Amino acid sequence: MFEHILSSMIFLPILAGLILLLAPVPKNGSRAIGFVVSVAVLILGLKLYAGFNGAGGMEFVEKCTWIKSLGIHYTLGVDGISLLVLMAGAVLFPTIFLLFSTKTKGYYGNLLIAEGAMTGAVCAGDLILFYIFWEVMLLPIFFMIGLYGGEGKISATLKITLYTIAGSLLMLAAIIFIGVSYHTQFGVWSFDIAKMAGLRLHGSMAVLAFAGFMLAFAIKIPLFPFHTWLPDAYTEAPSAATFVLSAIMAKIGVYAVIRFVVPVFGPEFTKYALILAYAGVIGMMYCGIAAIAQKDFKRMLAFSSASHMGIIALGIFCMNVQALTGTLFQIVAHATSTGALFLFAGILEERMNTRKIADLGGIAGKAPVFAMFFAIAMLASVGLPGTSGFIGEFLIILGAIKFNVIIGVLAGTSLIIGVCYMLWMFQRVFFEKVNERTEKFRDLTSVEVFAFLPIIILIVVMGIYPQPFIKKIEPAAKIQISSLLHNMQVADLNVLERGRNQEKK
Amino acid sequence: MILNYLTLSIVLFCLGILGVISRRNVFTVFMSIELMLNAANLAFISFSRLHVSMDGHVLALMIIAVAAAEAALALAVVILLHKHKGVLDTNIFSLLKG
Amino acid sequence: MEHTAQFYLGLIPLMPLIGAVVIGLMHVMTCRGDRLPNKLYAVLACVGPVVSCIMAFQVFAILRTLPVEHRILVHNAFTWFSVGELKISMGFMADPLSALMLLFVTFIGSLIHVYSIGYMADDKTFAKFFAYMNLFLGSMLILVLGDGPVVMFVGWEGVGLCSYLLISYYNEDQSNVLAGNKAFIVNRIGDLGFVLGMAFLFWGIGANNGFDYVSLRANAHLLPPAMTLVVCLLLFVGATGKSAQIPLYVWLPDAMAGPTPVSALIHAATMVTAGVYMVARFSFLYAHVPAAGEIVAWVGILTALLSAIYGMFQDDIKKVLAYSTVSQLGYMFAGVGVAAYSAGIFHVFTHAFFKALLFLGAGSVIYAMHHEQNIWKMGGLKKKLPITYLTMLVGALALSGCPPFSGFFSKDEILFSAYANGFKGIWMIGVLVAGMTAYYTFRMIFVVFWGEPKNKSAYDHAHEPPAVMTVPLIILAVGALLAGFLNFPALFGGHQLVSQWLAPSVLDHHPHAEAATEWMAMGASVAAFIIGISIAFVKFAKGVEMPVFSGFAKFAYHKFYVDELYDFLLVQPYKTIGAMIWEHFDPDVTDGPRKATAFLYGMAGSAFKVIQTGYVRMYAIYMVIGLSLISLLISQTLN
Amino acid sequence: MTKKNIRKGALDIMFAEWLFFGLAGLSVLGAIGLILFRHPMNGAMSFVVTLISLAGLYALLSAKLLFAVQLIVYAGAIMSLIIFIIMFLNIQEHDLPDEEGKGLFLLGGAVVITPIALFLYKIVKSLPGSDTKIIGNGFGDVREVGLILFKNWLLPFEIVSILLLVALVGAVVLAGKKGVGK
Repeated sequence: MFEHILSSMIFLPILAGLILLLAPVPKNGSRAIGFVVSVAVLILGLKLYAGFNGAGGMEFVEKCTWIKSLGIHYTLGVDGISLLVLMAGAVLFPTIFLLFSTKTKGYYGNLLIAEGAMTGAVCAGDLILFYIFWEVMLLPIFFMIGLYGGEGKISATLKITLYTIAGSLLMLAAIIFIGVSYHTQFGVWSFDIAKMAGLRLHGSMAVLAFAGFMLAFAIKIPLFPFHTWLPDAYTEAPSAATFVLSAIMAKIGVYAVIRFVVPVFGPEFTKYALILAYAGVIGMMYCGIAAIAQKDFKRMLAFSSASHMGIIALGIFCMNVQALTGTLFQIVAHATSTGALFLFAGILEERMNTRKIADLGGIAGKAPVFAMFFAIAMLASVGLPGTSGFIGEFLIILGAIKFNVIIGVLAGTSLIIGVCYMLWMFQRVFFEKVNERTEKFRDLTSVEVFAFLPIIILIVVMGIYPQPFIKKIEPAAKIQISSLLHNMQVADLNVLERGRNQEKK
Repeated sequence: MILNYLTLSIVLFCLGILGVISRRNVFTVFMSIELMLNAANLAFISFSRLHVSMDGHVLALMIIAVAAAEAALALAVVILLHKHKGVLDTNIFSLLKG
Repeated sequence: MEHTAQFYLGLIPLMPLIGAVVIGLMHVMTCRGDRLPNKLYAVLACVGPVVSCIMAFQVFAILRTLPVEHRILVHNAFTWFSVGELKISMGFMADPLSALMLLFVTFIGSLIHVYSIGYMADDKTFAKFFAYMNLFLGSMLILVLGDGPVVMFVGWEGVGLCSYLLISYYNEDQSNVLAGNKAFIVNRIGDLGFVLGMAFLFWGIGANNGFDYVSLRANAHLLPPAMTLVVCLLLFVGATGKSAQIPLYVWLPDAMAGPTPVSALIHAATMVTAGVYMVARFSFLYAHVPAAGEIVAWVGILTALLSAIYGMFQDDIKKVLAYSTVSQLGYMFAGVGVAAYSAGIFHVFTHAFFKALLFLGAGSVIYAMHHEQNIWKMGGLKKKLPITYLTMLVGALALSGCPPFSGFFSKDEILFSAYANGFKGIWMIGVLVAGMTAYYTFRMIFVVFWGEPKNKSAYDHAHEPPAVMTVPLIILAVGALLAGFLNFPALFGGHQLVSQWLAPSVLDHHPHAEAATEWMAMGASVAAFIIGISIAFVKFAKGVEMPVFSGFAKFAYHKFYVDELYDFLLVQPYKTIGAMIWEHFDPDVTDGPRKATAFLYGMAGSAFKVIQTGYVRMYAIYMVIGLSLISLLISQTLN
Repeated sequence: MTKKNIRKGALDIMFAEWLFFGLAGLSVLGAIGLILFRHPMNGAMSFVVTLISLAGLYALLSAKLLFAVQLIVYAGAIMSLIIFIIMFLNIQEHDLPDEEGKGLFLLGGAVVITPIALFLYKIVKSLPGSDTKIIGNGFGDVREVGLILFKNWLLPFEIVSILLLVALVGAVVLAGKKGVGK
C-alpha cells in the first residue's frame, strides 16, 4: 500500500464514494464512512508530507503504461508545487464530514469522489491522465449543485458545467496538439509532462494551444473576465460544494497553470504574462469592488474568493521566485481561510435559514466562539500579519512590484479593498443589535469546534511560522522560474540571431 | 448479364424508397420496406452467382427470416395502431416533434 | 549580559501576547457558563505588561553599559520566511531609539492597564477587553522592536487590528463599529503605502544586502535619490495613516468611540506615535533626500494647524483631546521632517506622558459624570475631583507648553530646530499653533473644572474614582512634570540626555545657532502660550453656557465637512461602482459573450425547429435527401 | 462439348434472357403498382406479383433453395399474413388516409432518388460482367446451402433464431394488449 500511497489517496475515496452512491447505506453510516475515509486519506497525506524531502524534483512517483500505442502512462508524483495543494485538500475534507450532518448519502458519496479526483488531478504527471481527473472533478460538483443546491440551482449548474466544459474541451484539443507535436519532434508518442520541457512549439498554433490551456484554467480559477459563473455557483451550491469549489478546485486551476502551462509554453507564457497579470489584478479589484454591493453573504464571500483568486493567479504571471512561492503558499492559506469562511457561511445559512446580510446582526454577542473563529478566518482572508494570509499576499505584492510597478501598486490595493467589504459584512452580521432571528442563534457545538480547530490552528501557525511550508515549496518554485528564465533567454537569443541574420542579408 | 439483375435490384430498391417516403398508408409503407429487402436479396443472390459462392444465399435466407420477424412485429404494431387511433395514417405519429 | 538582553528582546513582546492568548482562551471557554472573577483576569492582564516593563528597563540598562557605537542588540528568534533573496527572520532589535520607545510604551501601557481595572470594572466582557489590550501592547512592542520593516509591519498591522477591535468594543452601537471600520480601513490605506515603500526598498537595496535595519542603514547610499524619495514618501503615506496626518487623520476623532483607556493607549503612548517612530527609524533614508523631509514637515505642521482649529470648537472632552493629539502629532512630524529626529522622538516621549495623563483624567471625569462627555454639561468639578483636577492641570500645562513642564522643552526644541534649519514658515505656524493649543486646552480645563456645575444631579453624585485609577494619574502627572528635564537644553546648562542617547540611531541635523536665536524662539513660544491661556481665561474662567456656533465656528465645528467630502468623493462612488458592477456590468458586459452564445444557440434551435415536424416520413425524406446529396458528391469524384 | 450442345446452350441463354426481361418487367410493374394503388389490398396483390417474379429470377440465378423459400415463405407465408391482417382490419375507404399531394411527393421523391440510383448504377456498371448460365453441380441446392449455413454461419443463424423468438414474444405482447385505447 505504501509503495502506492498516491494511488491509494486517489482511489480510496473514489471507490468509497461509488460504494456510497450505489450500495444501500444509511444516511449516518455514509457520513461515518465518509469521515473515516477522508481521515484515512489525511493520514496517508501526512505520511507523504513527512516523507517528502523537498529537493525540488518529483517524489513518490508511480508509473505504468496505460495506452501503449499513444504513449499514455499512468504517472503520478508529487513535488513542491503539488504537495501543499494536495495537503490542503487532505486536511480540509474531514471537516466537511464532521460539520454537515443532515445530508443524504449521495452528498457524501459525491464529496468523496470529488476528493479522489482532485487528488488525482494534482498528482497526475501525464496530460491525458490529468485531463481525465480534471473532468471527473467536475462531475460530483455538477451533481451536488444540481441536486442539493439552493433556489437557482439549475441555472447555476448549467452555467458552471457548460463554462467549465467549454474550457476543458479546448484544453483537450491543446493536449492533443502537444502530443502530436511531440510525436513529430521526437518520433514517439508521449504525454508525459516531465518530457514536455524539451518540446519546442512554434507559430500561431502554439499560441492557440496556449490559449486553450489558459482558457480552461482561467475559467476554473476564475480569472477576469471568466468569473461570471462563480457567484451563481458559489451561492447556489450547498456549503460543502462551495467549500470544495473555492478551497480546492479553484486552486487546482492555479496549480495547473504552474504545472502544465509554464513548462510547455514558456515563450508564449512570458510573452503574454503582462496581459494575464493585468487580468489577474483587474479581476481582484473588480470582484473586490463588486463584493461591497452584495446583500447575500454567501455571494459576497464568492466575490471575495474570486477577488483573491485574481491576486493568487497574479503571482504566477510575475515570473519571479517570490511571487510564485507566494502563490503556492497563498493557495494553501486561502484554501484554509476562504474554505473556513464558506463553512461558517454554511452554518449561518443552516441555522438562520437566510443568506441575507440584512437579516442578521449581533451574533458576536450570542456566539463568541463562532465570532472569534470567523474573525480569525476573516483576518487571514484580508491578509493580516500573523495569519496565513499575509505571507502569501506580501510575497505576491513584492514579486509584482519587481515584475511591473503598476501591477504591483494595483495589487497592493487588495489590502484596502478586502478590508472594506469584509469589515462591512462583519459589522452587519456579527455586531450591532440582535434581532428576533439571531436571538436564537446557538454557538458552535463541541464537534464543530473540534472540526474547525485544525483549520484555525493552521491559519495561525502558517502565519507565525511559515518557513517549514515554504521550505517545501521554494526549491520547486526556483526550478520553475529558472527554467522559465532560461526559456526567455533562449527566446532573446533567437531574436538576436534572427536580427543578425537579417543584417547579413 | 449479371448487370441486368443488379440494375433491377437498384430499380426495385429505389421504388421501395419512393414508397416509404411518399405514401402515408401504413400497409403500403410496410410493404415498400419489404420491397427494399427483396431488392437487397436479389442483389445478394446476384453477387453470389457472380462469385459462385453461396454465402449470399445464406444471407438472403437470413434476411427472409428477419423480414418474417419484422412482419410479425410490424403487423402487431399496425393492429395496435388501428385499435388505438382507428386510422392507418403514419402522420398521426408525430411524438418526435420537439 | 548581552545574551540576557537578547533573550529579553524576544520575551518583551511575547509576554503581553501570551497574556492576550491566555485571557482570550479563558474568556472564550467560560463564556457559556459562569464567568471567572474579574480579579483573576485583572491580575493576568497586568502581569504581561508589567513584566515587559521590567525587562524593558533591564534592556535599557544593559544598553547603557555598552559603548556608544555598539549600542545595538539583535535577537533573531527564528527564520520567519525565506524566499529567494528575501530572508526575513523574526528578529528583534534594541538600539537607543527603540529602547527609549520601549521604556515609555511598556511603562505607560502598564499604567493604563492598571487604570483600566478600575475603569472597566462594571464591564460585562471584562476579560475580552484585557485580551485586546494585551494584544495591542504586544503588537506595539513588535512594532517598536522589529529589526526590519517586515517585522515592524507585523506590529504595524497588529495595532491597526487592535484599534479596530477596541474602538468597536461597544459593538452593539452601530456608530462605534463604523468608527472602528473607519480606523481600520484608513489605516489600511496607509499600510498600502508602507507595503509599497517596503517593496521598493527591498528591490532597491534590500534584495542584495539584507533587509534589516542594520544592513539597510549601511547600504542606504546605494539607493538612487529618486528612488529614495519615492520610498520615503510611500513610507510617509503609511505614517499618515497610522499617525493621523493629513489626509488620513479623519479616523482618529471618531476613534473616541472606544473606552477611554483605549483612547489613552492608542492616542497617547502607542499607536499614533508609530508613524513618527517609523520616520525616525528610516532617518537614514530621509537624511538623503531633504525634499521628503520637507514634505513631511509641512504636512505635519499643516495637520497641527488644522486640528488645532478643530480643537478650538469641539464640545466633547475626548474630541478636544483627540484633536490636540492630532495637532501634537503634527508637531512631531514637523520635528522629524526638519531632520530634528531626536526632538521629534523626545516630543513623542513627553507627549506620551501628558496625553496619557489627560486622557485618563478625562476618563476619570467621564467616569465620575456617568459617561457624560459634553464639556458644557460639566463645570465646577475641581472641588469634587481634586486629584483629577490637579493631575489634569499638570497635563494641560505640559500640553500647552508651559515652562518648565515636559511639553515645553520638547515642543520648543522642535520649533527651534525648524527655525534654525531654515524652515521659518513652519516655525511661524508652529508658534501660532502653540498659542491655539494653550487656548483650547485651557478652554477645556476652565469649562470642566471651573465655573458653576451645569448638571446639578450629576454633579452631586460625582466622586473621585478609586485608587486604582488615581494612582496611575499621579504617577503620570509626575512624569509629565519631570520628563522634560531629561533633555534639558544646553542653553540652561543641561546635557540634552535624550538627544545624546538617540544620536547613534538617528541622523540628526544639528543646527548651529546663536544663543540669542534660541532665546528668541523660546520667547515666542512662551508668549504664544501666555496669549492663548489669557484668552481662554477671559472667555471661560467665569463659566459660560454652551455657545451656539455660527459662521466659521460652525464650519470648524463640523470639521470643515471633510468627512462628508470624503464620503462624497470616495465612499459613495466606491459603493456606486460596486453596485453598478454587480447590477449592470457583470451580468450585461462581462457575462455578455456567454449570454450572446446562449442566445445564438437558442436562435439556431428555433430555426431548425421548423423542420422537426415529428413525422417519421419527413425524417426519412431528410435522410434520403442527404443520401442523394452524398451520392451526387461521390459520383462527381468517381469520374 | 458437342456443337449441338453449344447451340442448345446459346439458345438456353437467349431464352434465359427473355425470361429475365419478362420477369423483371413483371416485378417492376408489381412494385409500381404497390406504391401507386390507393387501397393496400390492391398494393398487396401487386406486391405478390413482384415476389413471385423475383422467385423466378432467383431460379434463373441458380439459387434453387432460395427460389423455393421465396415462394413458400415470402409470397406464401408473409404475404398471406399481411393480406390476412388487411382483411382482418376490414379496411374501408374512409379508413384510408387522404393523401393529398401524393403525386407531388412521388414526383419529388423520384427526383431526389434519381442521383442515388445513378450512383448505384455507376458502381454496378464498373463490376466485371459475367454470364448467368444456370449451373448445376448442386450450386444453390438445399444440401450445399445448408452445409454452409451450419458450418460457416452457425452463430448468425442461431442469433436469427433468437431474433425470431423475441419477435414472436414481442408480437404477442403488443397485439395481445387488452383495453388499449380505452
